[in-house]
Amino acid sequence: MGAVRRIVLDHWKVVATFAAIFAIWEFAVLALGVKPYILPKPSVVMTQMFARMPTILDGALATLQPMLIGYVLAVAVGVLLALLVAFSQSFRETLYPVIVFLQIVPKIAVAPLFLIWFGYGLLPKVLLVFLLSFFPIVVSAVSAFRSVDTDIIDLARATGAGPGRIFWKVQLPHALPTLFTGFKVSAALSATGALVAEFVASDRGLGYLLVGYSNNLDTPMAFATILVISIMGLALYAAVEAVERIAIPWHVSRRNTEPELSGNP
Amino acid sequence: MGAVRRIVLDHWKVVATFAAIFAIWEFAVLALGVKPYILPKPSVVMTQMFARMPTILDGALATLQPMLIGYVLAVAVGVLLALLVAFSQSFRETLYPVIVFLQIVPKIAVAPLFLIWFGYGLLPKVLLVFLLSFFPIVVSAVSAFRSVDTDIIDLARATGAGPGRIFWKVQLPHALPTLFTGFKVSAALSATGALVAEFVASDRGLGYLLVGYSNNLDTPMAFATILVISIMGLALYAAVEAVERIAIPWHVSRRNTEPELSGNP
Amino acid sequence: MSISLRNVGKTYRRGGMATHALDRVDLDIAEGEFVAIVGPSGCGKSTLLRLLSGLLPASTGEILVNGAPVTKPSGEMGIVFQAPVLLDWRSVRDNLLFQVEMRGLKKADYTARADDLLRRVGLAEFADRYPYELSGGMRQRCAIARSLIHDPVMLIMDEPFGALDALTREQMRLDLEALWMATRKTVLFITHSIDEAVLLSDRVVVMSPRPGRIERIIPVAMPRPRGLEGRKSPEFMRISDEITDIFLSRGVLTAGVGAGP
Amino acid sequence: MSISLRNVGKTYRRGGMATHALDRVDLDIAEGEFVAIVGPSGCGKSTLLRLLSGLLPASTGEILVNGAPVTKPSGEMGIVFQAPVLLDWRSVRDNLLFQVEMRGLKKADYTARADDLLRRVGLAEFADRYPYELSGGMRQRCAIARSLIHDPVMLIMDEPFGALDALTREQMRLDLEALWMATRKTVLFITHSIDEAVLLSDRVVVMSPRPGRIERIIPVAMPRPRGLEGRKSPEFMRISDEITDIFLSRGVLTAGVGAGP
Amino acid sequence: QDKVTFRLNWIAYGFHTPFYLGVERGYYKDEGIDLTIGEGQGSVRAVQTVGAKGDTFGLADGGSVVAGVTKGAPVRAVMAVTNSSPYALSARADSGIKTLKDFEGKTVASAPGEAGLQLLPALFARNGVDAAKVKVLRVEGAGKMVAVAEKKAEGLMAGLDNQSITLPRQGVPLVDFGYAANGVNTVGLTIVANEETLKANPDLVRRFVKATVRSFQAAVKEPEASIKAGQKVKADMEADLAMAQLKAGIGLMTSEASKSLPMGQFALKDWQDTVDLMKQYQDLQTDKAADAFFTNEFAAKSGS
Ligand SMILES: Nc1ncnc2c1ncn2[C@@H]1O[C@H](COP(=O)(O)OP(=O)(O)OP(=O)(O)O)[C@@H](O)[C@H]1O
Ligand SMILES: Nc1ncnc2c1ncn2[C@@H]1O[C@H](COP(=O)(O)OP(=O)(O)OP(=O)(O)O)[C@@H](O)[C@H]1O
Ligand SMILES: [Mg+2]
Ligand SMILES: [Mg+2]
Repeated sequence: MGAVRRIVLDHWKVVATFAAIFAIWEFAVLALGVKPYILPKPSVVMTQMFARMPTILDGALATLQPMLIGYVLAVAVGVLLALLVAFSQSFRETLYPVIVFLQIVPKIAVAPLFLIWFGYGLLPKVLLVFLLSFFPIVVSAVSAFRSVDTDIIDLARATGAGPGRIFWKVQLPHALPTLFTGFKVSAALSATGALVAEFVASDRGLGYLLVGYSNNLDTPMAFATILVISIMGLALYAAVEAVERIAIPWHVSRRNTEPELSGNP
Repeated sequence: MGAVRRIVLDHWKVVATFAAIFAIWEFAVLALGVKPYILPKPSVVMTQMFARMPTILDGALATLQPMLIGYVLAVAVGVLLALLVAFSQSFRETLYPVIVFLQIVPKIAVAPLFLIWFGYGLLPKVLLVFLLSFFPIVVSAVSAFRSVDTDIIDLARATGAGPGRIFWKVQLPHALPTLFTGFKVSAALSATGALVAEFVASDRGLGYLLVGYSNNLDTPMAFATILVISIMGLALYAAVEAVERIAIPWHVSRRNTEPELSGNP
Repeated sequence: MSISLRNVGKTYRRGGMATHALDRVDLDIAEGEFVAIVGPSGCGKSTLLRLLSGLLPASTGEILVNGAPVTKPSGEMGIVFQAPVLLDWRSVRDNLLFQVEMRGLKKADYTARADDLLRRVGLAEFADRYPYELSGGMRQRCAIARSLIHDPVMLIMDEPFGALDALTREQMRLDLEALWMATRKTVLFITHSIDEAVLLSDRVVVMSPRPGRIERIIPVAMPRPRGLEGRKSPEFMRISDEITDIFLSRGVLTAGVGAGP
Repeated sequence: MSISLRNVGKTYRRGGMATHALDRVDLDIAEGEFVAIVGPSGCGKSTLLRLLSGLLPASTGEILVNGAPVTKPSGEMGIVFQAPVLLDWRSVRDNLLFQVEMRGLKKADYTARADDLLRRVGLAEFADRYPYELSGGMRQRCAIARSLIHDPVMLIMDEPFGALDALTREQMRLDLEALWMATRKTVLFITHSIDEAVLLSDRVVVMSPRPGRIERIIPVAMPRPRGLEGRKSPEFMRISDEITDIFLSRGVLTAGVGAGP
Repeated sequence: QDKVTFRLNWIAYGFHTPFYLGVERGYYKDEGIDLTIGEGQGSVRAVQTVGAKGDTFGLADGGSVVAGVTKGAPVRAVMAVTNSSPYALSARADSGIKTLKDFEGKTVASAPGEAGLQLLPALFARNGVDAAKVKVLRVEGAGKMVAVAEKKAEGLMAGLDNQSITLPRQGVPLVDFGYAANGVNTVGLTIVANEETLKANPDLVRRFVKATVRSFQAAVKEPEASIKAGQKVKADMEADLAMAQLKAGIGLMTSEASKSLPMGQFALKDWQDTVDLMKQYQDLQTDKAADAFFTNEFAAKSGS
């Protein structure tokens, strides 16, 4: 099938783009004589990173755990909350504003409190990742659940099925494309979430390492750490996208209708 | 019209919910004898806040500027990027991964670098707010622009109109509901963005105040500051929601179809 | 399944605007009866379907199914909506099986039946396609097959043959008649075709323009099967003319002028 | 506007699956001619519309409009799609004016015309309603009015009267005939009604089932206006029978059996 | 063996290695203490967690202890690690700044809300500098150092055991003006314990202090061994840097007032100064006496 080949081709372009960016960066640092503590050359970042791989890997492992658990929690709780908000008027009027408020309160400011309340363990980190990333899921899911065509809802209701079944068979599949935009935004946020949690409430992990490196003005290692956490975030994002591809093969945005919009190459 | 009355009623419920939360909080602190440096009573937070209103207001004003400019920038650039990604295959294959990467890189980690690159004025703060909040807009906009019914696109193309007009008259209005979920998520993020920017580099603003208060363990004032920034974020969010109500009166989720889903009260 | 409508009315409201769609409709449909409804566009036929099926509450009056008031959809009906309303994300076969799943029945028990129905409506080859790959008429046929898969005791069909070509339409009509004769389901059949109404039903309900009321109810006493030859019977002609006359009496056809300059 | 199709074919592909929708179609439509297309469901009529209007590229062959190959939609046509395709977020009037806006014309110049057209299709009262507040037939009438508002030089209509009741349908036919006689636009009219095809067109194109081919092209030499009386002319009967025979020759109608147990 | 957790004031760096040395050599075990050392996120945090009994002991500077206690945290300093404050105002060596007075008309980089920054007016006042003539550029963490390296600022708020070492290693030599050396001393790092622990288990506190004093004595004698012990726990600790930090920290262990006291003991004057300075410059409101914040009871008993 062409799909596999297309994915490979896609990835070639992506790789090329990133390679180009790194090349320009390397060259610019060289040409402009930028000091390494301001912006290290990518080559230096790489060398340093490989040189201290064990430390970095340790940190990455420590960070991965709260990031993944927090994200999964965000997906589960986010969808659940969205359900309550979308289908119950009283929840919409009481719970939703609280959720919005929860989202808006800068978690980074309250993070230290978490540490005091929950100690230095996994819990405060998971909670922070969760709090930082659940909201996009709620918002997109609420919007998705509430915008199913009335025609389709009528068709479903006419079968005499209860709201539960209507949800599973109609609203959920219909909502998936929008839902996944929320999942993706959240996935992208969860790396930041884990890092922030470790800045303020942890004694291990990449965020923790990063604080140390920047404190010592070890910019190459700081960049290496940022690179690794970003790659972890990207991996999660890519995984969510892969699931999306499998879960919604039918969506309009994936149909390869023959001509694109007129005027587009 | 019933709309005004309904909004008032809605707000009553919201106010009641928040009042209940504060009451429980106050009571819990009292009953459990929680120390004020760990979790102050809301009544103390309020008293302190009003006592030092001028300082707080000053800070709030300073924070408002980068928050709003950054947000507006996020909306404008976010939609623009989404356009490029949605309508150009080559952008989708090269630019989009870079955008995703940009989003995933924890901005908080690179924030100090911004200072060095862009100076110590308003610019780095605006940039941080922008970078922290533009991504949800891009993702939701891309998904929105790409999921217009092919029937409707055909109708539009058949008029012989160019892609620009098709975009303005069809894709944009069709995309608005999804677009607004992105706008709302971003609005909720922009307060955090402004705060983070001020943590890292500022000599005024709420973030600056907050750092001072927490260093001195002045937890009541720290909470007061968090409260004020959250209210600012909430105000922006509410403003975006108000615009949404005006901009998309037609959306399914707003039609008051007579019965709700069977089985729902 | 028997149905009674008592003084049923429906008004749609939005903001300050109101559309009076149905007004004082009284109608009884006996168990096993085939009733056709004809009436001008916008007279409230689809509204009636939504009221009967429990999808929409009536504004006034009362609707009884088997003597009990309708409060919500029961799932005992097979409904063909005016638009095909297929689920984008399901293949044609799975659109049929949707009915089965929604009723909590076992899919496996119905796949053979689904394929059989698809064959009957000429979509056997398209069982694994998605709705967007079908033509207009094919979508409608898919919707018809879907309304039958769970073998409902009552059928409500809203212009089911509207998007079909003359020949397919005729074939579907014959199939429906045969089905009815074999099973004696209660059928409510909304159509724009006077021919179809007369050829299929025991009684034709003729409705007046908005707000929709029942203008006349005409019993059709023709022997069955009426098949292809039905059109030639004098009874058919008489009733068709009667209905046409009712329609004509309302508005005079003008040898109209097209849109201006 | 004259149109030529030369050996046009169309195959839809998805993954490994292919649907051969049109095969070797040759057709010339002269400027000012009224051509009707009839054919069984799924034979490629809507596909033909999409090819002609430049919405879809042909897989083989060539389509010329006024001698130039079609590469993209030109905007000079008025199109009625098979489904009404109204824009949810616009009122009925604004759905008409959509055409005007998309062509960069001044809305103000066309509002009166929009209201006039809405009156003609019986939607005057509904100008400020939204599409979801219309009945099926009303939506279709809205789509018809929309195809006329910019006074296109050519009309392509895909079963425009499919969802209308017999009377409204007849009225719309008379209106269309009058419009054509007054303006002599080139018209391509896809329909399932043999009557309509014969009563309206200069030539009827009869298509065969998938892959769609042109089976026969029948000129209709009846004087105009054919009006209400057209059905009684012997020429009408002859051509109708000819078309029915073509259809019948392809599949024998079976006094079918309904869906199984 | 008592299970004990100890919260550092910061990410482990050179001056923390004596604690690891103590663990490695079994000094804590000898006192019946099974010690777990956790790295930290600032003194304030350490005071909070010890106050909330999340950790048994913590490492925190005097200012944080005073702030915490006045806000109701039930903690007390039980041992002095450094009696001198590490705060310094430093300038680039090539900036021409030779005295504190020279800072007039210059720019100083500082993180927002930093303790050293809050006490800067005191430093200026006691050294006859016109504070109004010194511009402060607020930047966080690494940005502060980069600002100096990039000549966006001539000086910065430094830590003698921190930026004062890091920046020169990046090729930016500094001149340091230590607060303590210039008449503005506040108590440096202290071991804090919860008041309840003091009451319920004074013996544990005594033993912990004793082992800690022993650890630091060993580190002063054998700094290399201390660094090695640190590296065993934190593999990427850079030996040179850590050594410089350790040495700088050792240099801060005594203050003018505590010169003659045994290791681990406080001088009341240092606390008095700390409280007075904070009252004057950091908006501290308390009527607690200076001796409410610390006790020498344990360090005295464990003193060699
Ligand atoms: N987008 C598409 N993708 C794949 N196949 C398609 C697509 N559109 C139409 N087809 C197939 O092409 C054939 C012709 O379809 P078309 O819609 O042109 O038929 P039609 O003559 O308009 O039928 P009807 O009278 O039922 O509307 C059908 O077999 C249909 O399944
Ligand atoms: N959801 C709605 N909101 C408001 N008005 C509606 C709604 N649905 C239908 N109407 C109005 O009710 C009237 C009857 O509509 P209905 O769809 O029942 O007509 P119909 O007899 O099915 O017509 P058609 O033959 O054109 O399908 C129409 O005037 C229509 O505008
Ligand atoms: Mg209808
Ligand atoms: Mg078609």
